[in-house]
Amino acid sequence: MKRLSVGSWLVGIVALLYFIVPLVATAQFSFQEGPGQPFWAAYTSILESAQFWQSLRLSLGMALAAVVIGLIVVVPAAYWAYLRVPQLKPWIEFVSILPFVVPPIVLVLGLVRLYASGFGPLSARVTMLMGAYGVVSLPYMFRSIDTGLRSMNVKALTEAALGMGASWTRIMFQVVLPNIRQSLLGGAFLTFALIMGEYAISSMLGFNTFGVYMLLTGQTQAQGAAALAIIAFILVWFFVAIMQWVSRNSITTIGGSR
Amino acid sequence: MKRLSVGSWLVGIVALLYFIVPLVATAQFSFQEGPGQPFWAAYTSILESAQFWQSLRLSLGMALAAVVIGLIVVVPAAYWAYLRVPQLKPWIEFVSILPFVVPPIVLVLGLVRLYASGFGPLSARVTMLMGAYGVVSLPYMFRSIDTGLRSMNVKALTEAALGMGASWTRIMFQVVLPNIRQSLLGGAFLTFALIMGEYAISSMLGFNTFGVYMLLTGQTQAQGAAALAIIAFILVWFFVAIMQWVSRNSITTIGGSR
Amino acid sequence: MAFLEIHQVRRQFASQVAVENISFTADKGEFISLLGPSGSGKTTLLRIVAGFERPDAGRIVVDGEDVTMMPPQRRNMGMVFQSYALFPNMTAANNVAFGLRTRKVPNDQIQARVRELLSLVGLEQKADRYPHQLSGGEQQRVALARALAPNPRVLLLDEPLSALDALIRVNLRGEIRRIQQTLGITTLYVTHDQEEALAMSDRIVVFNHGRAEQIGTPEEIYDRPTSAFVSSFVGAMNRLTCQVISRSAGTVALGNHELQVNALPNDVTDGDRVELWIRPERIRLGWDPDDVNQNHLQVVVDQVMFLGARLGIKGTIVGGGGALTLDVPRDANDRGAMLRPGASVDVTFSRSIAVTRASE
Amino acid sequence: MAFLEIHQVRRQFASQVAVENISFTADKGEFISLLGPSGSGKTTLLRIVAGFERPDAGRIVVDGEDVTMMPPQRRNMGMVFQSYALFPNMTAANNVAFGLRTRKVPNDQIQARVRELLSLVGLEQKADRYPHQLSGGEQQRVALARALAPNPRVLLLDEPLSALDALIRVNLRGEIRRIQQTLGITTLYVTHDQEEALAMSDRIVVFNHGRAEQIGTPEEIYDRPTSAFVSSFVGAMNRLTCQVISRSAGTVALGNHELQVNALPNDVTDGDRVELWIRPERIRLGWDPDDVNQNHLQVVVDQVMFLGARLGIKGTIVGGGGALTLDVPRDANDRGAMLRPGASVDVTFSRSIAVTRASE
Repeated sequence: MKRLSVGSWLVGIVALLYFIVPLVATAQFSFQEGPGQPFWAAYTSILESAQFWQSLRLSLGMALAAVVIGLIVVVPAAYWAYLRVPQLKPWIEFVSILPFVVPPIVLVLGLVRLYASGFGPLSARVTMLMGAYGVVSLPYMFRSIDTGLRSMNVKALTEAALGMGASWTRIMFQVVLPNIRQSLLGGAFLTFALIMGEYAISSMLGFNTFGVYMLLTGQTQAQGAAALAIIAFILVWFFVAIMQWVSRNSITTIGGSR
Repeated sequence: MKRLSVGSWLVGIVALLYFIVPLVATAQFSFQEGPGQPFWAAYTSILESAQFWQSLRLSLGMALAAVVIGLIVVVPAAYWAYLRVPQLKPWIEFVSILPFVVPPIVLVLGLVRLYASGFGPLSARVTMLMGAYGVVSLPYMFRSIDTGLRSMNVKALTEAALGMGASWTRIMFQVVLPNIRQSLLGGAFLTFALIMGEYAISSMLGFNTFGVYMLLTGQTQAQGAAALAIIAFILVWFFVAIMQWVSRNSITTIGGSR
Repeated sequence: MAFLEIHQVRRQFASQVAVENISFTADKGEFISLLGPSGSGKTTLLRIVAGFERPDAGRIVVDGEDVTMMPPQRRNMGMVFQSYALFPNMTAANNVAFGLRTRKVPNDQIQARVRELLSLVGLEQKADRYPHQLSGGEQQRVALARALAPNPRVLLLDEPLSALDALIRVNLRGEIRRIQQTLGITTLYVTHDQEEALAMSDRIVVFNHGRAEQIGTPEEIYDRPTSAFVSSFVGAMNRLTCQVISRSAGTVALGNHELQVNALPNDVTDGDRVELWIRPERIRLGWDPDDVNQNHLQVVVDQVMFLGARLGIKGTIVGGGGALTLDVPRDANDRGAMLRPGASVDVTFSRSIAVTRASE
Repeated sequence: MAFLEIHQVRRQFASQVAVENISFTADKGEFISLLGPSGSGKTTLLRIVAGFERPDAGRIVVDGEDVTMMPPQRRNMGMVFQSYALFPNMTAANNVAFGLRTRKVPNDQIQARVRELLSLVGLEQKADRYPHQLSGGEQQRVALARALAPNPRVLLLDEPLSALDALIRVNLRGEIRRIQQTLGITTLYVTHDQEEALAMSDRIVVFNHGRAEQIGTPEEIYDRPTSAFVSSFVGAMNRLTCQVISRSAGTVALGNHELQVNALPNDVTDGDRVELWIRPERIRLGWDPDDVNQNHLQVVVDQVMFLGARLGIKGTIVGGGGALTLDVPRDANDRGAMLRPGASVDVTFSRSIAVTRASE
């Protein structure tokens, strides 16, 4: 450990201010109501709106679906790539940043064209939204899991378990998952935050997600939008806390101990 | 090297299809013009529009500015953190993911509130947009540079250079930058792609960036939007190629050889 | 009868042959080291025995059963890794219990067996520690206990000591050998450390470029290396290039010197170039002109290295012939040998040293 | 006069003292090893000398000049790192030239000096290779040439060999020592390998928990260790716990045995517990009942380790007294010693062994 210099504190403070000041400014603005109104008026009007709850439910559902898809698809894929085909890794990394490179709009337009021709259940708009979110959240999920796997010596641990006669299920639940828990949480958290704030894709597909609702409110009532932003911020952290708590209690039990 | 199994090829193909099919579908759609029109009609109408060039110029400028800011601010900060205060690293990592956590809308609302009160040149709308882009691109820039620094044994190389009497400028230009070139390019690339496709922040701040133009076109003329998406895709890769070429010729010369 | 048989095993990665037609057998309870530099194929062979790699050709037979195509889960072999590979989310006791749980052993038996093995490796006090709370040596002991817990048919160790400090390495190698002999378990031990291989093994397989260059007891490998590679990789070796003067008289020229050797290879003729192989500790200080069974050289000392019990000397042969390394007892100087840089000393070595054709 | 002086240097990290009041001096051209286990403060002290860390107290003086507060850029010291720390974007030649370029040496002089140093480390053929095209040993040679190129006042090496294979390690340590003696450069060498320290050094500073436990020549450290830590860290050591029977007669009890020792510590009285320190190679096989200067014990052999030139024996003393490690010549068995597990052998050791108070 080194002693912290004045300079290092300075950087930390500046960086935090950079993010906290806008947050505080937004919060402060959300409490500035017209005369004769209580200062929390912007909040009550939002919390009483049916649209708010509807959009929230939709986005929460989508976020949950994306996290689950990530867990079911990305974890085994990344694990398997680490274990068996390390030379595929550069390719997978390339694929995982494609959502940054191919603008989401291209993706959505392509999806609309493709599925409009009718692929049965795949052409349902909800499926399209879910698919698009799955793609958009892929890089975050993949990168987090990649970090987790990289720090855990996947190959040797797997081989140690195999040598002792463990089944793949046992390896996944007792060896892999418990040891990448932190990274899984990180990935789930980013995915969650991303989808709660997303509005480009959903507005193009004609969905009233939380992000779209936030944008519309912002265009019509300034204080309301600020209040909504604060609510969104709190929500994200709240769900993160829940996930953290759930995972600590469940995976730990599955994994034996620690 | 292991032999590639059939399964691993399958995964690679499926993953690529997932991204390439929408791209191809979009491209194909952009060529479907009405009767009596040449198949490239959607492209000519876009390339002849003044709005297209205006928005492109604005976004390109912003992307360039964000990359430059990233280079000037993030590289020294990350380098210095690696060298002197490794215990600050978790904090810096936390700060670097904040833009994912605090939704950009909150950021923009906060910025508008803060700067509307008038901070002189800071309250200029262009400055605000640039600041917002700087914040949004921070995580990508930081993560890329972080990866680069992690793989280069920063501390020992710096100390080796210091022990031989090198100045900090010499260390930065002959030791640090040449060895994180790949990561810098990666970060610049992501930043570039991100800002070329961005439209949420700019539309809230009332700018007609490339992303906004793309969105508006998409709402009015379907083929035009598809053509635009393809143009955007090509543009991003084109600028990446230029950056790659420039950096190979410049940093190499600065760095001595290789 | 052989317990573990390795028949003509071959494994190729892309265009590179990692293991080339290796065959040997191990008796029940035998400790066999696979010794070689990195990239020589020893670890690949171990992984083929463990079932983590498939051979391109050849067979692995354990106790009469062909396991070549059997998945690692069913082979019942214990493996110890260089990186320990303990499960970070489990205590030492749970790590040791892992292989018993997969075999659905009743819980009370597991408890007893875990206690037994942890006490065998001297860690009964640390059963509830997590890997990150243990030192490297302790982690490797737990890994050993974990590998032994399910009573494996064969124990496989992949450079288990190379991540540890010198003192711990020496202690632990003695203990691994002791435990192996107590349990009488057939063992393959991969290492690049020749001293480890010599000290621990019943037999050694020396690997080079995917081939088994020599298979034999430590004494055979050390005293009668069959190739230049083995001679230099296992222990230090002076290799002096000479020219045969007279095959019938057994005389060779080294620089200006004429030396006598008892056993010239059969296929050399007068004028051929040969190499004398002499271990540094086989060269004696001093010279008795009456002893006709010794060759005599004069050496100028370049460097004297104090090695505790011994002195390492590097010198140059007077009158040509190259450099010479000596390993002499600590008290040589007390006996008046005057070992210091620049000094000139007499040395002798027996006529019955090994001589081979010089490799081109 | 001392060329490099280290005065009462102290360095604390948070609540942990890394270096505690260390003082020693080095003459011009002296090679001093800082030897100790990891975390004992040796690297911290080296980094303080290099200027990468500031001491909390104490002074570093080079050639009469106090450099304690001087930034590393101006100290003119050459540093070699465990990780080589070559600049990956430069060829070997450019790496070596780096320190000359920062000093604005004319280009033609740089070329000549680079050639000179690369040939000193035997790499003139590989001047245009990049670090990733060189082996570990070659990279470390380039790093050594780079550190020496600007004619540094002091050469600092931080475990330069610990990332290398055993054979290369032994070769390179000889070469580093040769180059150091050729140039006559004052050198501090950090290592955790006691053999390296013994073989290379003019003097050794043994570190433990941030303190210098002993400072002396390799012979002093090996033959007269002043603490239990030094005795076991540098070379193997048998430490037998005995009870003083009669201080005046010089007799102690080890199990059922009565042993004679020449030099009991001054402050023990009859009945005190003492430790006999005997190096494994000081114990001889066989027993001549007429030699009254030797103590005799019987030992049951537990383990025989073949070490090439020597045999390592672990045994248990018959009649109590604990375990004993022996290091005997290879040909002991040929002389009829019957060294195999279970056999009982006679051993003797001199009465003039070291005896200290037993640590509690």
